[in-house]
Amino acid sequence: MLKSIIETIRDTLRSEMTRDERVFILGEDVGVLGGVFRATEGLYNEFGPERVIDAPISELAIIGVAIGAAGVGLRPIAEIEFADFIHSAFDQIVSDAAKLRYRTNGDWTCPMVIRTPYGGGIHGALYHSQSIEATYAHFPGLKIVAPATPYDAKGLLRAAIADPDPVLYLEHKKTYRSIKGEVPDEDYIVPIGKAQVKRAGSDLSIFAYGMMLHEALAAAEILERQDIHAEVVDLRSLLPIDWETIFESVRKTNRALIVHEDTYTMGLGAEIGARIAEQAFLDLDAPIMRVTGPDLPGVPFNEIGEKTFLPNAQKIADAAQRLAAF
Amino acid sequence: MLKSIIETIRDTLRSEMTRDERVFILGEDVGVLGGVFRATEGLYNEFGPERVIDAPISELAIIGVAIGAAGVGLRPIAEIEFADFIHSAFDQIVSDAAKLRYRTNGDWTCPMVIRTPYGGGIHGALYHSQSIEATYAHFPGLKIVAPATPYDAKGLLRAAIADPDPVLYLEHKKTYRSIKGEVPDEDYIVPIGKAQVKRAGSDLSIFAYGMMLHEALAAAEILERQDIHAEVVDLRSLLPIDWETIFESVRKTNRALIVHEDTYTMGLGAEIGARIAEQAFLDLDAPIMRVTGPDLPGVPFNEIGEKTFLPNAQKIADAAQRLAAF
Amino acid sequence: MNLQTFPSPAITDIETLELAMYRAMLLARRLDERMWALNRQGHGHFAVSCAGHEATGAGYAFALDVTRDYLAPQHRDLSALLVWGLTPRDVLCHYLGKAADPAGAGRQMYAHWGSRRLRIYSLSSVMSGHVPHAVGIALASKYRREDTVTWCGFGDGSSSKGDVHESMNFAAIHKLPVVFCCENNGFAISVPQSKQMAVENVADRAAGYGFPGVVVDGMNPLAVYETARAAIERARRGDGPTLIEAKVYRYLPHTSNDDDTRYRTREEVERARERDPLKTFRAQLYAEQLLDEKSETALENEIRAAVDDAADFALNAPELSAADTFKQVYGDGSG
Amino acid sequence: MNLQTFPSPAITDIETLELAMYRAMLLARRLDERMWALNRQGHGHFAVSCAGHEATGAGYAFALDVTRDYLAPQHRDLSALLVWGLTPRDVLCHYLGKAADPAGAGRQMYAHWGSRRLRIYSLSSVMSGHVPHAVGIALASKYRREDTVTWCGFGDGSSSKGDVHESMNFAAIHKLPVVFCCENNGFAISVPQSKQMAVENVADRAAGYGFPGVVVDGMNPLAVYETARAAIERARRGDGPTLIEAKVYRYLPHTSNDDDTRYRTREEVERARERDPLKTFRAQLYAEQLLDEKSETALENEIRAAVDDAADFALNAPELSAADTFKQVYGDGSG
Ligand SMILES: Cc1ncc(C[n+]2csc(CCOP(=O)(O)OP(=O)(O)O)c2C)c(N)n1
Ligand SMILES: Cc1ncc(C[n+]2csc(CCOP(=O)(O)OP(=O)(O)O)c2C)c(N)n1
Ligand SMILES: [Mg+2]
Ligand SMILES: [Mg+2]
Repeated sequence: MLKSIIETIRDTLRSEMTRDERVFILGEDVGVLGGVFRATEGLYNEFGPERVIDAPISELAIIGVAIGAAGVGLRPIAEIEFADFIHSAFDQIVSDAAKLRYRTNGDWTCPMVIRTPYGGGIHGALYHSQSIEATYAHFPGLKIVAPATPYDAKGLLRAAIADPDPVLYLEHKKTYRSIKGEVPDEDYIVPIGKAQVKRAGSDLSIFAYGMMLHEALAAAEILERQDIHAEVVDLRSLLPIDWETIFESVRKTNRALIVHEDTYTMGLGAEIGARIAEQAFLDLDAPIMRVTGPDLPGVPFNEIGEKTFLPNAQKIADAAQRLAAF
Repeated sequence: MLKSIIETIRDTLRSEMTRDERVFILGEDVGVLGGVFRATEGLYNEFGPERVIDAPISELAIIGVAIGAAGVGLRPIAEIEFADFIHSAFDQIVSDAAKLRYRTNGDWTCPMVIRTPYGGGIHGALYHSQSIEATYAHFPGLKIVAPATPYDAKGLLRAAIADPDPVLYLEHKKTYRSIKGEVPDEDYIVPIGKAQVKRAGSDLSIFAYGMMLHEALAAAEILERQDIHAEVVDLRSLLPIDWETIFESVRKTNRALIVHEDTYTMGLGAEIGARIAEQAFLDLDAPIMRVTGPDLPGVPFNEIGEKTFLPNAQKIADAAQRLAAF
Repeated sequence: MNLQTFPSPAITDIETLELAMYRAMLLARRLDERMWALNRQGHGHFAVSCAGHEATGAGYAFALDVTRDYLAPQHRDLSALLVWGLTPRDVLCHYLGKAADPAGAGRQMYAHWGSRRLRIYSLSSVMSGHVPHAVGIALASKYRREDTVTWCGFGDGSSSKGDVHESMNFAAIHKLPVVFCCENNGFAISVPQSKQMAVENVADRAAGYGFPGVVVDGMNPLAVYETARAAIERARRGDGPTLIEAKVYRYLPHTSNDDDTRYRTREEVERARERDPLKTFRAQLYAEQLLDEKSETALENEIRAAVDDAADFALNAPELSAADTFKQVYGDGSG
Repeated sequence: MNLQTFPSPAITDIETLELAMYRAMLLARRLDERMWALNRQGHGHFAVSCAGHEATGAGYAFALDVTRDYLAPQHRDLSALLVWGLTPRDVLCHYLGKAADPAGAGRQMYAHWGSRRLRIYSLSSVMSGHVPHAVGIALASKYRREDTVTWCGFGDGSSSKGDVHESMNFAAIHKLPVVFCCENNGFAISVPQSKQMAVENVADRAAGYGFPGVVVDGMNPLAVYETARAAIERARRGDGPTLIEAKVYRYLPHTSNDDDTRYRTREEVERARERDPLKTFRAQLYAEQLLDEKSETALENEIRAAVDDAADFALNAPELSAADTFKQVYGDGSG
């Protein structure tokens, strides 16, 4: 069935809640309203206020309560209304969720999912546009996924709910309704930690995820017209990252371009670039390259500012052209 | 005068508070106790409870109140008792301190310093050993410094207090009393954003900071005995990083080894490795290499666990040897 | 009421005060209506309504000393900000994210106020994030032995955040000159008060910190004024904070992106309209013969002209340039 | 006192309860003394004293149902944890960070309790970080229609954190079966209560959330027991949380790294010794003829033997291995 990402998430939540009584949802406006993006629409009526809990503005408590409930056997799905507001729960996520299993030698665990919309391009300005993956990718004990297609949205959400550890499930808000795709009705899982080659190519590899995957694919079209054959890899999992697929692609193309919307310095491109330079160095025929948001404190509200900030297909294609010509 | 780092910090705080009435200190146990590491010893008696404020356990408020006071012209120095506890103030630091100037187009600003002890090696376990620099280095609008010597401790603290923007001043707690050095009585500043070549060498470059600088220097001694000449660069400023000095060193040695105590994935070595692979690629004769803490959720309390976690001179020398031989 | 002095130099008697309040409330309402109309016409991406909060804003703004006190406002405090010196042009440039936006040259969404010149501290989108800043400003006042007061507004929803707890506790310990004002409109977007807290009054929290908490009808500007005056005077005297809870109602959806029919009935909204301060206070001014049809028409005309002018100005004002997008990361010229 | 039933199956009458409490308190104190002695001898890097908190721990631990309730303890609750099933060997292996440490195989510092088998939730070092977890456990109880209760302890210092505010508010909204217990020893390391808050009783905060707050003498185990029983029964009935504030005192420095002579006088500490629960409760047991010289000597001997055995065991127990250092990052075998 052809579905949007938001529909897919909603349907997957519904079927997982139907299958497993331990699964419940906790977050701001997730109940009666169905979420500010309508990801949970209808679930409150179907499952009732105990399984779809409208929380007060308490990100710390939303995450902290979910951690406690997960420890004693429930499967919480905490929604943070915008990724930008997860910061006040930072301590709970990195000091507790990520470290609980390790600090107790596996005695207490934290099987929970944190869903949150991230990313720019919808005039959300500094505090409704942030990419948060790089910050959390530094914390072993967590897992992070960022689906770019409806198919992966379902497969990764199911994998996240089934995972024995805390998973940050990042939803690029610009993809919610703009990206549609085939979603099988059957149960399937997209394993956490596996990337996917979305388009094969020989001249350079473009590594991307979320909304930027679609910009990268559009860039590959532009490049094709210039007779540059770009391979495009959807990372999908950001912690852990599928290094094997990345290295394999670099072995083939000898050129690596990393794309993300997040700011440049210490964005996820840093780790990807460094790993390639460390473990696939001899495969490189050119410097690694990054196309990312600039090192600014945030995405401006003003449209010109927003466009200036965000990478897009043309910016990616321009960089790729330079890289291919190196 | 020969001084320890902790003495240097104390003396510098005293002289800056004497010079400038706008400077005050706010933090847990900074007053009557003089700080859990005694960094502020004596200052309460000298400057009184209004300028050396013993705060409740409220990291968020300590930082948030400092932001407000800085905005209207004071020069707060907020102390977070251990870097591990800064996480509950994460939102205040990254959403407000780092973004205030930008979001107001320079109208409101945040000239403040956050001092905090970080790093392992003192049996502090998961929550008294963390390195936090990588997390914050992703937020434009902030500055981060990490002095490794008494000389730099003074020069960078004075630079931080004078800076028009928020500066995170990281004190490696293991260096507090173990590292001594000459500290001139005169006023001087070590500019933020400048690294320093601590030892010249030709075979490879080791980039380090904080306690790991001293381990890197010890590694260079070991390497010297094997006739490997390592150049050792003290980064000192972690945001912004002095890329010119790094690239210059790589141009000379053609090999880059990055050392930090913080965990591997998305540690600061990621950005340094990626930048080199991006902007000094043609100077590299070997893959970039990193010696860092492993990807574990924290430093264990147990001594064997702690030693297993932390990099040291021997581990650095071993890696450097492999790199030099590449 | 027992009013001797007026903190605003322009106000010398109660009649002037009432008219000035009504003017601020009406201007705020009309600007608000204009922004929502512009939004529906495709101008601007994001409207946040002040409708229902105007009496609280007008009440407290006149109770402060506009020449020296500080504001860290709630996002719906448009009426207060107009009293405080923001012009309709400022407001609409902020709404449209134009370069002339005083809050940040178009970098932030609407209702993220700020003006250093006017001592309005900058808001982010993060609910309650500004509350500790207000306490920090108050700390600076005490530190410098100034008798300035800082006003800090936030919503019922925002009161749930740890920021508010830590800030109130800190302010109480140091008896800081700050007034906390919770503008309780009964909703955090769709979440009703009953799912946000198990108490009727947020004001009850104050006792747990050691300062007074007081509930006031936030639809009555004079009641807010009086309550605010007492709290401000207490703060100025050095006796510490007060928590005021102003009971208000938000008539429009949460923002222009919200659909409030999903979580509240039209009957509820209509019932609340009976308390509309623009209705009830207007009636009071008529009864007190401070307003009549003629003067009201003149006032409406004057306001319409100001709003028209502001809309014209803002619609034609320059955008943030790509080059300026890169400015003001650091103050030392490095970014 | 009006005691009909005892939640602990091993306790059937008040005399047994009192003796069991005294035993737990004494064992905790003696273990504590041993850890500080070991620390001074160079064994172990970090001691956290329970001295002064024992009556509170013993009081509440017996009030809970050890067979099903959950504990998210305060770090000084050693006496409670001994009642709850931790053995002296467990405690000293935890203290020395040995592989047999049930809280995490030596990964955490001492007093970072945890045992899933015993339903003791894991503590980090981050003050108050565990408070929302306790609320989450209570939410799970309600979700599953279980009548288990979660006990959540924290210090006066920790009460200042936003975590506590958000947790209490959340628990109140859902009327969760959780009991919050603030063990107020008057200090957050060196910071006295007067610099932590402007109120006398943390318990006063409860009213602002909509549940009862009650102050109890934390040096009196029976008073704590009674207060805890009432709160636990209320929670079990489904009537929601209670905040208990137990007034205690910490006799030793904050930890083995602290020097408390810098911030409090010896006279103050000595004066507080008059309230030492091990002194006063012992006197009560003597007066009630539940203890005499002979039985006390036997008890002390039994405890000394247990502590000796535990020290021996722990000192000779294996360390965490380098290989095990890398385990338990993820549960799917990937790390
Ligand atoms: C920390 C945080 N969480 C969530 C949001 C999303 N959000 C924006 S406004 C709002 C409701 C605010 O309610 P309240 O404080 O009562 O103010 P009101 O809008 O009702 O005036 C929410 C949840 C946010 N901005 N910040
Ligand atoms: C969030 C946080 N900030 C600071 C610290 C450092 N610290 C450890 S214990 C402590 C004092 C705790 O006081 P209280 O809660 O009253 O417990 P007590 O030790 O007095 O029993 C502090 C400040 C910490 N562990 N966590
Ligand atoms: Mg509201
Ligand atoms: Mg205490």
